Amino acid sequence: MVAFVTSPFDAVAGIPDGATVMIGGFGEAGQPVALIEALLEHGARDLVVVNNNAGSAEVGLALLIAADRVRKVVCSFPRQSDSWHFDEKYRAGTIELELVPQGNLAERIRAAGAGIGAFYTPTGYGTLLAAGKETREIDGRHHVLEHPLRADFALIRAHLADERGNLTYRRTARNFGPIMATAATTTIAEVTRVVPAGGIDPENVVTPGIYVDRVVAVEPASGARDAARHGRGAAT
Amino acid sequence: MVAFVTSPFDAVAGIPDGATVMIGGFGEAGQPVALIEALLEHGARDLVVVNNNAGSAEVGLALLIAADRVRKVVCSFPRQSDSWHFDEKYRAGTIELELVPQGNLAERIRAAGAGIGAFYTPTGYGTLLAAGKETREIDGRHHVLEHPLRADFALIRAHLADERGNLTYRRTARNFGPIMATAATTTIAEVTRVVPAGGIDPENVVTPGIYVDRVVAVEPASGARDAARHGRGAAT
Amino acid sequence: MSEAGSTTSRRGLDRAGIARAVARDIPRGSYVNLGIGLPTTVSAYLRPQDEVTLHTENGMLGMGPEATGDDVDPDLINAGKVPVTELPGASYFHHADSFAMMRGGHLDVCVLGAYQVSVAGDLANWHTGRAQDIPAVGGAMDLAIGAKQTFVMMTLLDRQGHAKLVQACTYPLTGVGCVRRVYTDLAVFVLAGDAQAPTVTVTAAFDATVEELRELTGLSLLDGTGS
Amino acid sequence: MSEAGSTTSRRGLDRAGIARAVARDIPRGSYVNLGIGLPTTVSAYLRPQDEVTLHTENGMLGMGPEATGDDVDPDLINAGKVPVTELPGASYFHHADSFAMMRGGHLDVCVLGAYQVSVAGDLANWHTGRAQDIPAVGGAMDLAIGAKQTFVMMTLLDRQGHAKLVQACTYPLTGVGCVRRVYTDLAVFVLAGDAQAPTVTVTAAFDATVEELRELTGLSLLDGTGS
Repeated sequence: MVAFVTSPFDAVAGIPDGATVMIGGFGEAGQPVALIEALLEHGARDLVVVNNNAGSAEVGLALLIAADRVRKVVCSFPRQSDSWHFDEKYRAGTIELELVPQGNLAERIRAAGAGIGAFYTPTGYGTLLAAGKETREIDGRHHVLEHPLRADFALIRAHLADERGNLTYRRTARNFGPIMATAATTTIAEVTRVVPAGGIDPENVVTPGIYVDRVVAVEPASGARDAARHGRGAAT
Repeated sequence: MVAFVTSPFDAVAGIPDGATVMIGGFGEAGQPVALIEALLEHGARDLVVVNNNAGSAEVGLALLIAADRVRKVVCSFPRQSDSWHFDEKYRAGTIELELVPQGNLAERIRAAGAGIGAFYTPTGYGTLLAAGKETREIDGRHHVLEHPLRADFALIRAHLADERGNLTYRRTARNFGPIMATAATTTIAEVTRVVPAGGIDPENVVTPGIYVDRVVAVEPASGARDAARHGRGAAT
Repeated sequence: MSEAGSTTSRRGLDRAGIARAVARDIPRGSYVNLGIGLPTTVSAYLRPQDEVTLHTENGMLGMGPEATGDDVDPDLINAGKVPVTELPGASYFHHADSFAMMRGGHLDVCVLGAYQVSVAGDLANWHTGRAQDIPAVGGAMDLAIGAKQTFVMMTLLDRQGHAKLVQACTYPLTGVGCVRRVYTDLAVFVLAGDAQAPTVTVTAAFDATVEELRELTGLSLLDGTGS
Repeated sequence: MSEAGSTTSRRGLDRAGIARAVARDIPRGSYVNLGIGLPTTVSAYLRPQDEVTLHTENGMLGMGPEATGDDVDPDLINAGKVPVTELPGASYFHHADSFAMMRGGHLDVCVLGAYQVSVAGDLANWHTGRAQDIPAVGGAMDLAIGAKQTFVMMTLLDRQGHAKLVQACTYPLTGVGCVRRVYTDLAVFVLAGDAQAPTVTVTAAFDATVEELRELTGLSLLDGTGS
């Protein structure tokens, strides 16, 4: 059952040192900035963070990396024009990187949530990122065996939550939130607003409440708040 | 690009003898009755039909089976109190059956649409339905290797379509439609109504138009039309 | 138990009594899938204050009671194809998402009927194995292995008087080592241990002693009734 | 070509010219993904009557032009993280659904930049391989193998004057045998055949002869220019 808490700090309670934490967002769209700031305040160290990127500028994940809380980043695109905190730790050898093609990242997260033991994909075949991985030819095409990616916690940013924990998202801020919610033992969502049960049309629920453990309302959307300092890195 | 046609008969044009045809629906909810009737009229034979069931009473898929158009049924639950047409053909040995656990059916269809070469699942391990299939122990749990399920055509029932072919569904009539649309070379949707582009909120599109090739509006929803004769078979 | 011995010819719980026993063991706030047939009746004994959310594998969370009259909508049915209703806070999703929910271990409890259950928790409920019977599996194999806990509801004895809780299933299996609790008219059994050293504990008995249950099943049952 | 030789020091097409050449070869009604960087510029040359629908892998079909002024919404960005707009008939979906769309072969055309392309269609565009460079792959490996056709846009020569269309890539690969067409400032190349017997046909040349292109690349090029 979903718990509604009143502060981001309460929302991230109990995340221990060494936890694997998925963090939603593609760049800043969908990045749960309030939860990340709370995690920074909270103090957990030695984290393994799963995110598409490795932080940018002086916000959210970048600050967590800057504060040496992150032991390892699992992501598809760490290098951005403003990813200086990650760049510095990476070059200094104080942060690990597991680089995963973005589609494999998404599919591995989905597989964890869906109870798939492993899957074969053509993505990455014959490349450095498949080095040492099991391969198989299926219907004349080469595939690589990929495994699910799970987490202890998922921190995501959604738009609306209803009292049953059902979530909607805004535009491309949807990105990794729905799949990360399925792949973590405990999913924590920051949202713009909480509405009564029935306040979201059942046809339009994107993340059913079964996947959501804690919800905290934080206004306004962090994306909107940070619009002014929104850079345009050459990044995917 | 999506083509809008004016009759179900035009919608199913070009389905050849021997085609593999996915047919949406779980029982009658989401069953594209108008398209199936058109396919019956159209005359294609020797079909391989993928559906959750094997037809019921005297409607839709059951009539296609009764008319000896179906060589093989791939489904999870053929046996219903009113599946007499299938029962008769099956007992007479004139129709083949590939029985697939419902979750594997759904996941195999999804895999076909998602470009997954094969996947490992715990479902069915140690049962007759996994006999002869490759198995593997992953993290201490036994898994069975399952392969994608593709089709030449998918016939589905949706609710609204917009001019770009985006679709919504009604309640549990959503069932197999969205995944079958991704797994067929040609997807044909019967819908209740076509609205202008932008007539469906982009947040609420369930099947993006990229998956839809032909749309035909048929009113009223077949489900509603057939409500009166709706039986309650002990079936899943 | 008030339902025990309610007719003179019957001993143990009637169907409603078994359903009530299952309902009592479903933790507050659980997400639950009730299999077709007997398990469906459990919903009648879940109270609103239990805050149990029902999943139906044909694509819905937050399923309400069976629909009647004008509430019947052919597009809103349960896995048994019976028209049902929608509760506030419900959600709809397609079949792959619905089975991902089940197979990914997100449901707390799944309740299924059975032909047989073995002491190691093997379940047989989809096929008699008889050549003349048309096999049909539906979502049974996914449900059996997918939920955090799988409960079985059945009469302890079949029509021939043979126990359906057995050392090893003779019917074709639905899932291996997946059943945690077995609710029957005569007793509730908790299965534990592993495949090599399974244990069966009787946690409640209805109009029967554990010794009688041992005789009926031929199994080494542990007595957990506290009697 | 009007864009050819528009500056005295340049020969062949400028960036806009390459983008226009790609746009002309995208069939009407296609679903297209334009990679970050140079490929993004192709969108400027797609006309409404072409009815091309743009996919962005961060979860959208029906992407419109770059957003400006009040239209900027930090929640609506493209894969390069640039604010964009939404066209009527757009749709949003999560990352697994977005990459399923790409990896499942549903996009008609994907346009990517490249460090190198081999005659067999191998693509290298994600990593210089230099130890001091931080590797970043994004969706490149999925895009390369997922679309029905993968086009590459690049200058034919690198800054040192070496051809980037090569017998075999020396940079780390993004995908094997995945590129169908290569659009450059000096020519358009169509790759065909298979890994054992690949063929490269020049279908258009800009301020260069096929013989010059053979010298620049050191490759056995077929002349398909019809000149």
